[in-house]
Amino acid sequence: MSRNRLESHTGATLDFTFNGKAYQGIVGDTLASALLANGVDVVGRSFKYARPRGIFGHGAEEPNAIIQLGAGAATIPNLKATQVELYQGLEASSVNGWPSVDFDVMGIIGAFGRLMPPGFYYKTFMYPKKLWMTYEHFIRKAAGLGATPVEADPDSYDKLNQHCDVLVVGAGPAGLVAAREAARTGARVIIADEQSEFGGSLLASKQTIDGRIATDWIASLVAELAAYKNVQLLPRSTVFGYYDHNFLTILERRTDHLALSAPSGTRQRIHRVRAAQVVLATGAFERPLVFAHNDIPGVMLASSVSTYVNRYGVAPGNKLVVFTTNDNAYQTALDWHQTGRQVVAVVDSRTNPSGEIVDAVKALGIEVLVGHGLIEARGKKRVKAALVAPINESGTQVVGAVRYLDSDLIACSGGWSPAIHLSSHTGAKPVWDPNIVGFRPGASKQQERSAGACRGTFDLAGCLAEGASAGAEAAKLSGRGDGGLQFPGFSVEEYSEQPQQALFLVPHTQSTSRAPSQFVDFQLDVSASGIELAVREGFESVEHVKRYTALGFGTDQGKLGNINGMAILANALDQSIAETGTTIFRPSYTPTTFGAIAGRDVNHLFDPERYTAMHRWHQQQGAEFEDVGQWKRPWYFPQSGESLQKAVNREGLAVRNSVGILDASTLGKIDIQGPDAAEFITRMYTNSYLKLAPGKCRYGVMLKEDGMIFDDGVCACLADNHYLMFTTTGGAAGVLAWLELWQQTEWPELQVYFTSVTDHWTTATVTGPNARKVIAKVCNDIELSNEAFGFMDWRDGTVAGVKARIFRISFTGELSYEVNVPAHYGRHIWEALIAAGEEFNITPYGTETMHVLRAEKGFIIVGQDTDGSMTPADMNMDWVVGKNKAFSFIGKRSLQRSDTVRENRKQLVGLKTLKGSDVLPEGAQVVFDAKQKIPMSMQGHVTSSYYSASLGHSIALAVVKGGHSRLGQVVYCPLADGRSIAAEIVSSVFYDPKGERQHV
Amino acid sequence: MSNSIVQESVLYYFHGAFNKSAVPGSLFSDQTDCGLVIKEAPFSAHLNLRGDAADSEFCLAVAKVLNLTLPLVAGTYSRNGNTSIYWLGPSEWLIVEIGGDAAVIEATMRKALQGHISIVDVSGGQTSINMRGSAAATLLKKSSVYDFEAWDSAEPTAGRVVQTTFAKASAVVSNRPDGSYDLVIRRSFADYVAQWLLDAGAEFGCRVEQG
Amino acid sequence: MKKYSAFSLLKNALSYHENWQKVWRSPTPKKEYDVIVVGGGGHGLATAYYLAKVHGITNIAVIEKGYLGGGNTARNTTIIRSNYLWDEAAQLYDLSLKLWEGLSQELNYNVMFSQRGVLNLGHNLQDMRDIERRVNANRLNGIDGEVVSPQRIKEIAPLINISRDSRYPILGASWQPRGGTARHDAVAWGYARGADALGVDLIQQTEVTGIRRKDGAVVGVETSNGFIGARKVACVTAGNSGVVAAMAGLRLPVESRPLQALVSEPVKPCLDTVVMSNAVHGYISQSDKGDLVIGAGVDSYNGYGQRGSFHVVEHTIQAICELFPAFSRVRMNRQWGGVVDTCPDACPIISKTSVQGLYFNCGWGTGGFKATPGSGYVFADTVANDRPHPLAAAFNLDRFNSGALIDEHGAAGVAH
Amino acid sequence: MLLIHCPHCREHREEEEFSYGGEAHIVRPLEPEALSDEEWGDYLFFRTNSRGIHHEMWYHAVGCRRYFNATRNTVTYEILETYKTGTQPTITGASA
Ligand SMILES: Cc1cc2nc3c(=O)[nH]c(=O)nc-3n(C[C@H](O)[C@H](O)[C@H](O)COP(=O)(O)OP(=O)(O)OC[C@H]3O[C@@H](n4cnc5c(N)ncnc54)[C@H](O)[C@@H]3O)c2cc1C
Ligand SMILES: NC(=O)c1ccc[n+]([C@@H]2O[C@H](COP(=O)([O-])OP(=O)(O)OC[C@H]3O[C@@H](n4cnc5c(N)ncnc54)[C@H](O)[C@@H]3O)[C@@H](O)[C@H]2O)c1
Ligand SMILES: Cc1cc2nc3c(=O)[nH]c(=O)nc-3n(C[C@H](O)[C@H](O)[C@H](O)COP(=O)(O)O)c2cc1C
Ligand SMILES: [Zn+2]
Repeated sequence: MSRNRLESHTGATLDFTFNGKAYQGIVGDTLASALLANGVDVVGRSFKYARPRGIFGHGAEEPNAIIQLGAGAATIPNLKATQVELYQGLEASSVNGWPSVDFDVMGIIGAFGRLMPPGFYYKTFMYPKKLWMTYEHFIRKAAGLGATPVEADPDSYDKLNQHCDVLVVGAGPAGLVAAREAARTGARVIIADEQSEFGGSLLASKQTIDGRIATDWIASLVAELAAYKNVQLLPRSTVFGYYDHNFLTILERRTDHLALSAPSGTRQRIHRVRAAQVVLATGAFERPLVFAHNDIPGVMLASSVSTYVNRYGVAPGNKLVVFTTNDNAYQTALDWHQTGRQVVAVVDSRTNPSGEIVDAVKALGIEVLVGHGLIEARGKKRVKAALVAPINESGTQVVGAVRYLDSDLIACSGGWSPAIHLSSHTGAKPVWDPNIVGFRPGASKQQERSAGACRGTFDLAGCLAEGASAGAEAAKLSGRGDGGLQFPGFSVEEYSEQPQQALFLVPHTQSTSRAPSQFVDFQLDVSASGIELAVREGFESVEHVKRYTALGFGTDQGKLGNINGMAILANALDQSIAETGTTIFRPSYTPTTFGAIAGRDVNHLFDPERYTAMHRWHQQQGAEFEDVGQWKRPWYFPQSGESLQKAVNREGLAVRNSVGILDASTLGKIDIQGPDAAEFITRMYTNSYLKLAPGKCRYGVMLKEDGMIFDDGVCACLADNHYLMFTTTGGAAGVLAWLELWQQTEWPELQVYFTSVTDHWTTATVTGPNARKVIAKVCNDIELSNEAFGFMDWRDGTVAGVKARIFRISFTGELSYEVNVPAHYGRHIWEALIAAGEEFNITPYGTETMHVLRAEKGFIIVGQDTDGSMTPADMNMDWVVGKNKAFSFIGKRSLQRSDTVRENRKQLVGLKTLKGSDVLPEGAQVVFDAKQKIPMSMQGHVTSSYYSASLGHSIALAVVKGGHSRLGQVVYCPLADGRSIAAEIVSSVFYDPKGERQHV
Repeated sequence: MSNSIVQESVLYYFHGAFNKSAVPGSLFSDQTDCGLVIKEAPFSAHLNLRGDAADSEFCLAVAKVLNLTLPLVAGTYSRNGNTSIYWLGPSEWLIVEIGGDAAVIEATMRKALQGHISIVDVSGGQTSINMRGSAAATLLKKSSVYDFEAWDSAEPTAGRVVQTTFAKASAVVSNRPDGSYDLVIRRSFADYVAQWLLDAGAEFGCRVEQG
Repeated sequence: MKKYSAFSLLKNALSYHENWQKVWRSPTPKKEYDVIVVGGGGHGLATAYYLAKVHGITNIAVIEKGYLGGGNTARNTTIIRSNYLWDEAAQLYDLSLKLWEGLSQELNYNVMFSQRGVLNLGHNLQDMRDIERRVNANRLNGIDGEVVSPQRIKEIAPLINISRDSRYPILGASWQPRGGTARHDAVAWGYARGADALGVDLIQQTEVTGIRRKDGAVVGVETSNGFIGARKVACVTAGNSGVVAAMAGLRLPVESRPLQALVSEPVKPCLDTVVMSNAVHGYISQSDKGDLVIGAGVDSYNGYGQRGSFHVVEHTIQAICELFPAFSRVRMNRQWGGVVDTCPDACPIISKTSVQGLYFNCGWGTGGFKATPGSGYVFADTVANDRPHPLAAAFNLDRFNSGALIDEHGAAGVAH
Repeated sequence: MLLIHCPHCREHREEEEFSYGGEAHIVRPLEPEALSDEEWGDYLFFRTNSRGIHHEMWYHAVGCRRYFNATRNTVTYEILETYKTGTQPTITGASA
């Protein structure tokens, strides 16, 4: 039996290690209770001064016992030992302390703590200037608590979107009865609690409710709730954020109590809850007292000592001194007394405590020192003594002789701070209540109410009553029940309590700046003197003090330290706590695993991969793919070890000399119908569609209202009042929303409907001089001659037995047929075309070759040759802008602004390197004078650049200032490697300048 | 040149991958007590219909052609045998006829309907899958932000439909009287959705049936 | 102003830190000032500092409705770089970067400017084209930077995932070694202390509620504590610029949007640089305390609530887990939001207005922290001389009428 | 995380289904060519950006694909009403 385990408490044993040493705990233990049972005092070192620290609390509030769980890929940094459930084989270690927590060299630095007041780093390390990065290197060495894994997470996580009528946060007495009242109305209820079991603080209580011992009462209530179909019980579930419109997030730990890594299924799950009504029943945190060296292991919260005794059967010491400002902590003396260990004394700051419970303690013969303060703890790695002294009534001065109390455990209680975190997340402003000496939740900003200790109601009967009516009220407001209570009354035995004293900084015989450190925020070593120093330096706002001292910045987010810190600040500023105010609580209530927030949307599910109907064919051919938006498009089709360049040369030549085939299915396609369709389309494009006849297609450019090119594509007239618009692959969704926007919000009088058909059609582009011959082999119901089916026409017909629509449009400058069939036939048509083209060595090509071929023709790619600052004129595409359109199409007016009509704008030109084998890098900058000094005067940049196998030299498109009037001039591209490539400005059309080949 | 015309369903490759050697067995068990059974509908006609809901002639004409009433209440659908018509928006509906021929439907509709309407064959671009089993409702909670439970509290026989998010894609989800759900999903996202479903269903046992 | 140094620290330690001087005064406002700077964020404080320091104008007040540096200055992910695409922006940000390089000494306040370098990742071919273009432009503008390979990225940030099998594999990055981070609070406090020492009145917890004009010229501001006269009013109110402009009957081409950030619990040093990815939407660095500082994309809607939507955070964390799969088991400690003033061309407005004596410096959107020194410097010059500083000229309000926008959207890595 | 009532779907739906459409009730000038650069610039870029009551467009992108308007408080994010395009808000800055 471990030395601090009470004999009354038994259970199956579990083996675990801490810092490499083997220990045993009991089923139901947390790591903290097991460590305490084994008498482990020092569990970590503090962040700044590396002071030895022990377990201080028993739950979410724990500032000191931060541990690293396990090792390897599944290791978890920074868990609070008080929240880690023990399992067989658990391995944990301290996060700080080198070579060990018991002997930490950094501790030596702690001795120089006085050289490190708040903000010391702002005041030093500045000279000499160049040494800062070296200083920083060493400062950073001290950074961090635990260590992140260095491998990918072996576990998975998921999410549930939940909707409920009433969400109850916290399953203490208040939450449980709230859930019951709501449940019986038929409301959809979720009740979540961070702990492993429901019951909240009652789990550690010996009280009785309705004649039953607390734990039995909980068990039957939980069983009752579990029987409701409309109730979800979520233990081990932290409500970590309360967002707008009653949206709350819950982290459910599904397997963390079983093993380091999930034995099966998902490790953690986030519930994304939209609740009609919320009941917050999150309890309260006991507040530590700030006295000198209050951080020595063996100083704990009084309620924590009681919890370890009552719930875990662990007595974390032998000789207890209780230090309190209120009645409540007397219970700890009673609980301790029951273990048979010694209560040295109860030190009460109040001059005349007179409650029933005080008498009960006195009746046991325990010494009660009233009007006293515990002003300092002594000891190094464990409390050895408590220094107590009489203090004045207001608690500001030591007024008598100091007495040493021999002890190894100090349980302190400075009152209770309601857990108002979630209410604060909503923006509700906490209200200081001197009666409870704490902040209550502010007026609700959302559909929520608080009940129980989190509302400042500390008696059990009160908690139960409030919980019940909160549950009924929430249900009623969500539309269930009449608000009446099924269980209006509870009979509870409890001591009536006398008022507590507001004491935030325990006086010492020395002034705060000279006394041994009185810690406020343990994790970050923020002391009372640090806060006073911040004020002395002129930081008056509570937010400044937080940021200057780091108060509340830790992984406990100041659950214990904040109120004391603010009170000390208020005192230093000589103003009230209410005037001083609080800092803001924000999510996460307790830290939340990134992996859980990411959920299943990681790895291959990070973002949808969109495939065309031919995708598997491309894969089988060994295609390399390019990401275009969410689509996977074949980039090139390497044959046996071909490089990109080799493959592209081969693919391009095939198109120029015979025939190639491209999967163009990803292009956006929008079906447009209605009597005003032509008018509408004409308003959206720069050119006119009013006279486009059925059977015909036209290329158009779309501008945003600022006059800049936004998308382009072909639009075909399918029938009267019926059009099919093609968009770029990346632009599809945006263009559809754009059309809808204008039709719905600006011109609802125009009768036109839009429907996306991107996914419906599969498009195979057959292009090259032999294209017609290929099509002719699979299609015999369309007259394919150039006269009957000319360039920019489309026809319906049958291709390889499938009803198809063929467009004679070309992005290569060659004779082209774009064959469209419903996607179920996509692979069929593709394979049929490949088979038909076999005799012509039909060559599948990818996006890279497509880019080369169109660049040879000077066709632009929106987004590559344009960047949101280019007009059609800049692109040398004035021909696409209708000059005589009646309606001022979208973007037209902007083309007349002084900057858009300016000369010397960047304009699209071709660049031909003087040495044809030089290929300009895309993104190279263009200058007129290569010899100038840096900064150079940049005149434009290369937007597209390739080696053209069919031309035998490199080609490039670029935008150059005033480029259209600079044909023939030589410009330079200075490269990173020091070379400067010279190129001549030429027409952007390199191949077949007259455009004859697509018309054959 | 092949003379057999092969049609590939949207989930063709997904079905193809549905062999036990290629993927973890637990996902594809033959066991009958799977929490989730997914089945793709056979080739069907899917048409997008637009028109003025306030035009009673239009509504009547649609009803007559399809032999079922055009749902005018947001979020509802009507079904008659193999044909369903789903409300997608105030002037937009989705017509699905299992095994139907879209060209035929489109032609008859065009003949029957007057005025400003639009009817578009989208059959190639989407598919309908049915999701049944005890975990189906949970699967929806995992995948979509919509409150499907709210449907249960409404009239039990009401056919409900919603177009909403489905993981990082979208779906048209409707309920069936047998408690299962139909999902209409887009072709290019289908592999993603299928992988998502398998992944999400793994914990309940998950079976895929061919339609 | 007493100088800070290791020596002063030691000296004060010996007297138990009981004798430190106030960093700034808490003055009662005068009746009238030569210049009132509205907004005590980093930019406003820097403006006041340079007005006093460079232009000798010391009859200045900075009026801040909350606490100094409590706006976006308190909320940003502190990324500093100058590798902007367009000449105008690059020159402005690089002036800033040069000022950062000597700022701790200039202010005698360690702003912990850490030149640990910035990576802007590229995940597709167009990203890489944009990166090439930007890095080339930077180089020719005299700004450091290079295009680096995935292998080099892995050397710089060993925990990053450069697998080709990722959903959006990393194809390369731009790398600016001079970029990095700085301690945001210290920047505000350092400028505040410096300005105060030069005689600037820092007036906190006082909200400007009106801008009083006479004959088309500004004469002062109404505040929650009464009227204060001024010959010139310089507004540097970031997310609230639209509200302040409305006080003078003006509208601005800015919209205020929530932008969110979060920190993990502190972990041992594991990321020694700044990593940004526009394509997957996330950016990350590690603070000197050890927490991972992570920023999200801007929320889509207008908002003044200093908070945003959870799904934006989810999306960002997904991106971070994609880039750094090892961080999946690290935990989020705190999240928050700021209100950023976004401009249509993602570039700031540093401008005179149609009201004589009224100036605006705003529109820094998601990325103005890095510009704090340069912004203050050129704005002070603009206000002092009533004409745009040469580097500010391109950022005038008139560009929205003429169409001469400086569109940084086109350039990958525009945000932050 | 907003919960937005779509006036067409007649339900409250989650923010993820919508995309924001910017300030509402900005009417495109009938004769853009008649405007000065200033007037046109004003239409293009200058917004009220109000702090408080704000009328704005939302697109039910993953739903009924309809644009509609909302009156939202940009500080509290409370949505006071949603209403169909082409209709006027009942709550305005003046009335609130
Ligand atoms: C989450 C987030 C991440 C960011 N990350 C980066 C980054 O990594 N790198 C980067 O360079 N930038 C980043 N930014 C942007 C950067 O924070 C801002 O551009 C910059 O801090 C703006 O500084 P400022 O001084 O202009 O504004 P602020 O610091 O916001 O100061 C404006 C001040 O004006 C005050 N004010 C407003 N109205 C009034 C009034 N009526 N009367 C009196 N006072 C008033 C406000 O209270 C505020 O203090 C980020 C922003 C956010 C929100
Ligand atoms: N006598 C005193 O001074 C005093 C003071 C405080 C409390 N108490 C006693 O404590 C009890 C208070 O009851 P109660 O029901 O109000 O609170 P409780 O402390 O019993 O229960 C609160 C529960 O909420 C959980 N919780 C808190 N935040 C959470 C979150 N974000 N997500 C999930 N779970 C969360 C906690 O884990 C806890 O189990 C009463 O018995 C009361 O008498 C007494
Ligand atoms: C770079 C940076 C690092 C931060 N690190 C921490 C931290 O370690 N712990 C913490 O609690 N908050 C941290 N914060 C967040 C602040 O606590 C605070 O949330 C933020 O400044 C916004 O202010 P507000 O929450 O008071 O509105 C950090 C903020 C920034 C900008
Ligand atoms: Zn809708």
